[in-house]
This record gives sequence, structure tokens and C-alpha cells, in this order.
Amino acid sequence: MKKLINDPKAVVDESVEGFGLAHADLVVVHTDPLFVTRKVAKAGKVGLLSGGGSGHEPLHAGYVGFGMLDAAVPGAVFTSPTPDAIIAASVAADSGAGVVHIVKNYTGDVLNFETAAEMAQADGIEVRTVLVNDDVAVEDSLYTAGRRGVGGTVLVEKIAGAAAERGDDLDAVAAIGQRVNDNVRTMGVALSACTVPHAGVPSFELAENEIEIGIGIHGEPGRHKIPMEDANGITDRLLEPILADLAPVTGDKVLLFVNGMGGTPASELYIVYRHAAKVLRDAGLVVERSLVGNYITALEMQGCSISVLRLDEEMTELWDAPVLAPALRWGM
Amino acid sequence: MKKLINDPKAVVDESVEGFGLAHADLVVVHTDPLFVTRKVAKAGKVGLLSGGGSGHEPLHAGYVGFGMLDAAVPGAVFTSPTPDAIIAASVAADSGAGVVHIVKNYTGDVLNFETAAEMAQADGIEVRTVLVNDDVAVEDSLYTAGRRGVGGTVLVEKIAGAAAERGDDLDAVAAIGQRVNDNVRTMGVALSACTVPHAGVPSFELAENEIEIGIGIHGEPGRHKIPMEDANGITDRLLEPILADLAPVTGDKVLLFVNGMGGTPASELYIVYRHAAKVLRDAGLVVERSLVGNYITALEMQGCSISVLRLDEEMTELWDAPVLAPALRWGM
Amino acid sequence: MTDSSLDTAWAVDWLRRSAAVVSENRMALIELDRAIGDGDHGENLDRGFSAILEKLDSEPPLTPAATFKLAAMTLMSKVGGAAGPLYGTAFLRMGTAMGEAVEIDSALLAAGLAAARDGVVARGKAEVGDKTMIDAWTPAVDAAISAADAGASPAAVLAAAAAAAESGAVATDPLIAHKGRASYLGERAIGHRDPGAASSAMILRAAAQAGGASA
Amino acid sequence: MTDSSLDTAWAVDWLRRSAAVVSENRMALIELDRAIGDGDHGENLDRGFSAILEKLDSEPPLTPAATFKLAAMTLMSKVGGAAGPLYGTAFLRMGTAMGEAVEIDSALLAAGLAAARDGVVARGKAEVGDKTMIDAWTPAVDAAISAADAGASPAAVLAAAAAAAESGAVATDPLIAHKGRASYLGERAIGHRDPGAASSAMILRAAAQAGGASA
Ligand SMILES: Nc1ncnc2c1ncn2[C@@H]1O[C@H](COP(=O)(O)OP(=O)(O)O)[C@@H](O)[C@H]1O
Ligand SMILES: Nc1ncnc2c1ncn2[C@@H]1O[C@H](COP(=O)(O)OP(=O)(O)O)[C@@H](O)[C@H]1O
Ligand SMILES: [Mg+2]
Ligand SMILES: [Mg+2]
Ligand SMILES: [Mg+2]
Ligand SMILES: [Mg+2]
Repeated sequence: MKKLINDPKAVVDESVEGFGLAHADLVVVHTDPLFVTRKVAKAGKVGLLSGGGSGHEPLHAGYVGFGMLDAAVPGAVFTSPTPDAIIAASVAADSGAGVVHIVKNYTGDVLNFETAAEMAQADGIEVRTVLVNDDVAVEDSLYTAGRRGVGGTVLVEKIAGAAAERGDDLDAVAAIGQRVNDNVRTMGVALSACTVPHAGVPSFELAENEIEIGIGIHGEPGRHKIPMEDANGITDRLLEPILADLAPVTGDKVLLFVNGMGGTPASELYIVYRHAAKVLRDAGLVVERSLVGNYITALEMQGCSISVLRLDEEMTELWDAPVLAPALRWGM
Repeated sequence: MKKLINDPKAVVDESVEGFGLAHADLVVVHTDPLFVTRKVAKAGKVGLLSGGGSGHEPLHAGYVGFGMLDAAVPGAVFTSPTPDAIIAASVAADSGAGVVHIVKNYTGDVLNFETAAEMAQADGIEVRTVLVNDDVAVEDSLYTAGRRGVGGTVLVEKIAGAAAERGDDLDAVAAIGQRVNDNVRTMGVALSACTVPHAGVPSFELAENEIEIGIGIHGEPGRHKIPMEDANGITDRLLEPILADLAPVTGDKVLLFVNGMGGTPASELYIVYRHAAKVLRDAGLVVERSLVGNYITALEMQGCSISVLRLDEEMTELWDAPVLAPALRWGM
Repeated sequence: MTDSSLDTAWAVDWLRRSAAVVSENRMALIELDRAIGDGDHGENLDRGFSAILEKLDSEPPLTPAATFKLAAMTLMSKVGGAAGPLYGTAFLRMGTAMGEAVEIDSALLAAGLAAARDGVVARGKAEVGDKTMIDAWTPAVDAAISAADAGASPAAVLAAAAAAAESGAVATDPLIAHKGRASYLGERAIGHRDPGAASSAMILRAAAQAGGASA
Repeated sequence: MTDSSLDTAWAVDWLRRSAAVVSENRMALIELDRAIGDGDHGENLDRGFSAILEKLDSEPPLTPAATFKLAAMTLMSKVGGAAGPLYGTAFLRMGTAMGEAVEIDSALLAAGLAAARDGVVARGKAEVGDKTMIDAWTPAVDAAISAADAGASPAAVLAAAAAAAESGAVATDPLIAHKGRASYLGERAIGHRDPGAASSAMILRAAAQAGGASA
């Protein structure tokens, strides 16, 4: 394992410390428990909080700032944070109007956030939870832990963040977050595995000509392995279940999000974007907005995910609203 | 070789096409010859043009936009573009006030841009060239091709771009670009090699516990291999020749730029940033501005470079000026 | 402490032995989790139990219940992931079940283990056969209750529980998972042992060893 | 065409054979450049010479000079990197040196090769021993001039040039590079052949084969 790290056990602490130093104009890093808050809080605004295992950078701390998150709680690598940190961050994010927790649907995240929400509520903080579960690679049935939260999380955080910033109340912010989740579908592919620092070995094995379809963002194996294909073929494979499940109709406006898993060059993401845009156009959809880059990653994994969000006018407006966070910035 | 590509020979064309589709609000892609221009040109402004081999994305096309480049000319992967494309882009970038070429110091780039500049001048376009050569890994002597242009290029493009945007004339824009180059030093490290699509094999070999110090951005081998070290140790090794060469004095204000080579997680870049900021502080310098992320890459190479730019008030002001390009955006 | 009861020293010894076995098997648990999960189970538990050791030194608990509550709070705030809240709940409920008792007899021990298991079920909603730690805990609790009903000593109750947990963990190998991360894998989970069931068996074996050692 | 001169057919054949040899050795040249450069030399030349083939078909040139100018313009606009302008300049100067001649005798041939080499030096400022294509071109030009002065046929002049270029390329192996990307490597370039010298030797061998075949 070759990584730019010191002690594998200190990876998250040191990385978040460096992040805080580099973006001292925008964020404040709190330690023990570890969480990140917006430098300039806005009184009376609904607080937006997210968190989860580390290793998905810039998610979530990179989205703390004006128009997006008020607080982010990074756990150990690929491990949900603990309730005490979530509670402390909720207290910091609450200015009286309540806090929305954006939680990716994994057993660990759900259990820890559930506990934290209960305890925060007991302390008088109103909490609403938006559970993100956009991953069409996983069957959503009684016999699984349900669909995972993946790429759609970034879109939920941006759009709900803009709603909170414009002054929506607690239920309204949660409702728009939920609406984004209901309208977004994601599917991913890995060309290589990633190596968790404390494990020191790649999280799964892939032969030289194999890829893993339906991958999540934790180095967990995906739906199945297939022989390597070209970018257009892979793009088709990712979009097919997305469109089958989202079932858009001709003329629907969508946001197309091609996300890098951390180890894939931008040039390759644009090659995927190119074909995906064509497929959506051919399906009668209008690609109104786009996002291409490393926004929710799995350490240095090579691969990408595609998310398609069906937009309505309000979502588009909130997407376009100014945002000023370390990893997403426009309009100011 | 596993890459999200179709035909290896079509990588640049397809990628730039996708880039143009994703950022149609900001840029226009021209084909045959291939170059990228700003969507909304500003009449009477000095044109700023850069280019070079592809594979360093978001450099250069990602920096086409308000407050930065007017045109970018992508060559084949790791291969300088040809004079005809540079000339066509120069014509497009010229609105009568002349064009500044920002060229990274490699034999191929220098020769092709030289030829293009000559021919453009013959066609009545005033051209000034800023040659970027910030890489302290290479000895600058009669016996080498001279220092390479690496991370500092991004800073030259941003600051010269802001100068052009505020209305500086041709010589002034070239002069500030030159001043940035004179005050910036860079050094890089690779933990793994990258694979050029047409070659299909990694560009150099590294044993499981080796790293390559003094790497450039073309998958060329570096200054020497050393056994793997921790992030703090590597950071010390990169900063030492930078500071020796830049020779800053106590109280100097600097911009600290930690750049990912494409395959390194953001979390690791922040671990490097953390220690680099500390070393600079201990050296009596003031880190006034920071940039952390994948801004000038070598495909999917794992590793990073550190650049230190000694700031003066004007450079800082131009750095802070609004920029609106696909890969760099603030203030608007 | 007598043959017919366990005390605070046993509870503390259990936790210390758990910390040791988890630390020894850190990489093995990571490997199991790497195969059908995300490879952090060993690291997470090791972090949690190391923290318990520190707490035991700095604030020695006075009752078995206090010992388990200390474990619960520490696991809850140090482990994260699925295992943190689940093991945290298990130890919390066990502590609650034991009340103020300083001597734990076989019946109370079995009741404590049952409460722990019920806590995990309440939080995680898993059933036997879902390929989770419940597949170790439920046979362990059944064996403990049978042994206690038959008049066995606490040490024997723990030995029965540990053996049943070990068989239960092994029995997860051929299963498809219905809970946790392994459920994303469908049939690809077949042939792999559930990491949480494996760690549960180790921890219950540690309880038995502590019981045997001090019996 | 006679024994004592070469013509446009030879020039065209040279380029076609160059395209073939570059395409065959594409991977070998990539490998050489991968070792001490950036691994694109074979790809770049292959792209350039393939484009030359297309141009030769669509606009057949009428003189040797026109043939070389077509090659020069195509290489300049298709190759990029260092090799594009350098080979482009070489063919451009060779074409210019040959003027309107349709029959190239040994003296003009040697003068053309010398002009090509001088063009590369003018652009790239490399000297013999800098581990560049000049290390193939300069001995080739020297051998060509000697042979021409000694009254050799054009075919023999080219054969001498090709042989000298090949030796010159081999002789780059032990050198440290002072120009181009390999100069960044210092001593680590020792033991590797310069890719541009290697491709130059191939291209000059193609010239000789075209000369011999048509002689
Ligand atoms: N719903 C559940 N009920 C009971 N146990 C569960 C449940 N979900 C997961 N587990 C247990 O947790 C273990 C995984 O723990 P761990 O790897 O620490 O957490 P994570 O899956 O968050 O990475 C699984 O092996 C399984 O035994
Ligand atoms: N200054 C120079 N003068 C002569 N030849 C040079 C010079 N610089 C580089 N070369 C030649 O160019 C070759 C490399 O070509 P190529 O790989 O196509 O370009 P690049 O180095 O831009 O990738 C070298 O092997 C060398 O022979
Ligand atoms: Mg986990
Ligand atoms: Mg090159
Ligand atoms: Mg796990
Ligand atoms: Mg090369």
C-alpha cells in the first residue's frame, strides 16, 4: 500500500485538520468529537447536517458553507460516525429552527444517526432525517438492507442547502431533500479497487480485464464482474437500470452527474459524459444541468458513477442558487 | 490497461467533445484543428492562450473562461499541439490587443509554439510568450532542456488572466505572467506511474515500496527513486529544494498549492497540505492563499506536487479577482 | 465469587479478554469483512475495545452492570458503523438486565445474555438466518438458558453459550445475507463467514474463559 | 531514373517505406521513449506518417522537393511534440535544398541530407553527443558526403548514410542526454537508446531501401 499518509490511524484527523487550515475562510474544524461547521452561521436558518464514513472526499466536509451544509461529521474511513459526534454537530448546527440530517442508507449510518436524532430531540433540538437511497444496483426489498445512498447525496445536499438558505422551514427543507432523493437514480462501476489505510490491501480483487458493475462507494464488491468494455458500452450498462427505474417521459428535464470515484482522470469522465448525454438525448430527455468530477469518491478507486436527477422548476432554481463551500462554488 | 475510453486514438477528441457539452455555457469547442475558446469574448482585451499535451486535465481547457484563458489548445496525450492549431486559436483569441502564449518549457512545446508565434506575427497578430519553468527537480543548466513547466502554470494562467481581464495591455499581461513564473517553485512526487492510452503500459516501473521524487507531469521518470516514506517525510523532501531555490525571507507572504496528480484522494492532499503549511510557518512565512486539488495532472498517476508562490500585493489582488471557468470559479 | 456466581472481576476480565482476542484477530476480522463488506470490522472493534481498556483503568467500575454500561458507552462512541450501535446496545441491555446485582448467578447470566440479544434484534431487526451477529447470539442465548434451567454453573452456562455461538458463526458460511452490507452481494455472499457473527463468537468465548479462569 | 540519379518515385517510395517501418516499430519506439521520455515517440511518428500516406494518395507530388515539402507540412501539423517540428524542419530544408530538380544526383542528395541535418540543429540546438536524433543524422550526413565525393551512386550514398545512422543511434546508448526530455534524467539515461536517433536510422534505412529497390 502506497499512500500519502503518516499513521494509518491518524488519517482522518490529520486530513480534516489540513482541510480546516486550507479553508479557514469558510469552515471551522472541531475536535473531540470531530466535526466541521460553517464559519459564518446564519441565525434562524434551518441547520443542514450530513456525515458518514470518511474516504468519500470532498463529501461531506467539502460541502460545508453558504447555501449547502452547516455541519459535517466525518467518521473513520468507510465507517459511520458515532452518535456523540453527530449530537455535538447537531447542537452546533441548530440555531433554533431545527436540523435536517442527510443520511446515506447504510445500516451503520442509519443506526448511529437514529440514536443521535433521538438524543438530540430529547435535548430539545428538532430533527428531521432525509434518507438517501439512490443506488439502483441494489435491490430494494425486504431481503436486503435496501438501496444504498451514493451520488444522489451530493444533489440532495446542494438543493436542500439552497432551500434552507432561502429560509424554508424544517419540514420544507426535509421535503425538498426527500423530493430530490425520490427523483434521482445512480449506478456505478469500478475498474480497480481501493485500499483502506487500516486494511492495507485492496478491498476486492479484479483481474486485469475485469470490471465490477454496480459498485458502491465503500470498496464493497458490486453486483457482478464483467469483462472490460469500452466507455460507451459501460455507460450504456449504467444508464439502462437508471432509466428503467426512474422511468422518465419524453421532454423531462434532467441533471446529468458523472462522478469520478477518485482515481479516474477527468478526461475519462468527460468521455463517459459525452456518451451519456447522447443516450439521454436519444431517449427524449433534456439535459438541463450537468456536473462532472470527483464529488463523492471511494479513496483512489478507478471508476465512476452516473446519476440522473429528474428536475422540476424549483429544483433547478435551487440548484442554480449561489453556493460557497470548499468543493462547490458558484454565484459568489 | 483499464480505462474509461473507446478508441485510444479518439481519447482527446471525445473527451474534449464531452467537456464542451458539459460546459456549453462557458466554452466553445472548435474541431479540425482542435481548440477551445471562451464563449463570451471581450472586445479589446489582450487574449490569453495556453496549450500543451493532453492528459493534464483540467489544464488547460478547464481554465478557459472569464478572468483566465481565452483559448486552450490540447495536443495528443502528453504531446505538444501543432502550430496550425495554435495559430487558429491565436486568431480566435485576438481581438486586436494581441495574444499572450503561456508555454510550459518542454522542447516540443517550445518548438511548436515558437513556430506558431512566428507565423501568427507574420499574419499581423502581436504575440508575447511567457515560458513557465518552475520545476526545481530539473537542473537549469546548459546541459539540460532547462526546468520544466509544471504546477506554477496554473498560477500564471490565473493571475495573468485576471490582469488581462482588468484591461492590462499586452506587455503588462506578459510581464505579470513572467513575474509569477519568477516567484514560483514546484516539486513533485509519484507513488505510481500512469498509463498513456496509446502505449497501454505504465510509463515507468516502481516497486511496491518505492516512490519517484522529482517527477514531472508526463509520466517521465523523476530525479531518483527512494523507498516509500510517510507523508510528512515526503513533504519535507519536496519543500526543501523549493525553499532553497526560492530563498524567501521571514515574513514573506506565499500561496501554497498542493496539487494532485490525478489518482490521489483529496484526503491525502490535505495531509500533505497540513504538514507543508506547518513547515512554511516554521520557516517564518505567511501562507496567505491556498489551493488544494487536482489542477494539473498526469492522467491517473498517484502522487502530488507542491508549489510555493511568493506573493506581492498585486499578485494577491489578481489571484482574488473573479474567475469563471469550468475548473476554477470564484467571485461570480 | 463462588462456583455459583460471577462478579465484577469477571465482567472486567471478560472485557479485557475481549480486547485481547479482538486485537489478535483484527486482521482476520478485516479479511472477513473485506470479502462481503467494507473491511473495517476488525479495525472498528479494535478501536472500541482498546478504548474500553483505557476506561477500565481510569474509572474502575463497581458492579457488573456498571462494567457493561461503561463498555456500551465506549463502544457506542468509539466504534461507529453497524457494529458500534449493535454491540453498544447489547452491552447496555445486559447491564440494565443485571441491575444492582454484584453476584450474577446462572439464571441472571442467561437473562442478561438474552437481553443483549434482544437489544441487537430491536435495533437491527435481523432474524436468525439473515447472516448477521444474531446467528451467533441466538443459539448462544438458547444454550445459555437451557444450561441455566438444567442447573449448570455460570461457568458452564458461558461455556455452552460460547460453543453454540461458534457453531452459529460457522453456520453463516453458506447463507445469503439479508441485513447489513453483505446483503448487497446476493449470492456472492455464499461461502463467506459473517464478520459480526465471528466476532460475537470470539467475545462470548472470552466471557467463558473469564468465567472459567475465575471460577 | 538512372543509376546516377533518384527521382520523385524514389522520394515517394522513401516516405511510404518510412511509414511502413515506423508503423511496424511503433511499439518499439514507444518503449524506447517510455524508458527515458514520455512514451509517445512511436505513436506520434506513426500518426504523422499515416497522414503522409493519405496525402500522397490524394495529391501526388510532382518533384522530389514537393514530396519532401508535403511530408514536412504534414509532419508539422500532425506530429506535435519535439519530433514534429524537428522532422518537419528536416524535410522542409531538404526540399528547399533540392529546388526544382527532378533528378537527384549524389552531390545534391548529400547536400539535401546536410540541409536537413542543419535544419534540425538550427531548431533544436543539439550537438553531436547530446543524445538526440542529431547523433544519427550527423554521421549519416558525413558518410553521405564522403561517399558522394568518392563518386558513389545515390543508392550507395544512401546505404552509407543509413549504416552510419544506425551506428550513430547505437552509440547513443551510453550517453547522458543534454537535450529533450531525456536530459531531465541525468545519469539515469545511460544505457538507453535515444528514440529519435533510432527512428532517424529507420527512416534513413528506408531511404536506402527505396534507392536500392528503384536503382
Ligand atoms: N441489521 C443488523 N442486525 C444485526 N447485525 C447486523 C446488522 N447489520 C450488520 N450487522 C452485523 O454487523 C457486522 C458488520 O459490522 P461492521 O463491519 O463493523 O459495520 P459496517 O457494515 O458498518 O462496516 C456484520 O457482519 C453483521 O454481523
Ligand atoms: N533539442 C533537440 N534537438 C534534436 N533532437 C531533439 C531535441 N529534443 C528532442 N529531440 C529528439 O526528439 C526525440 C523525442 O521525440 P518525441 O518523443 O516525439 O517528442 P517529446 O519529447 O516532445 O515527447 C528525442 O528522442 C530526440 O531524439
Ligand atoms: Mg464500515
Ligand atoms: Mg511527448
Ligand atoms: Mg464493515
Ligand atoms: Mg516523447
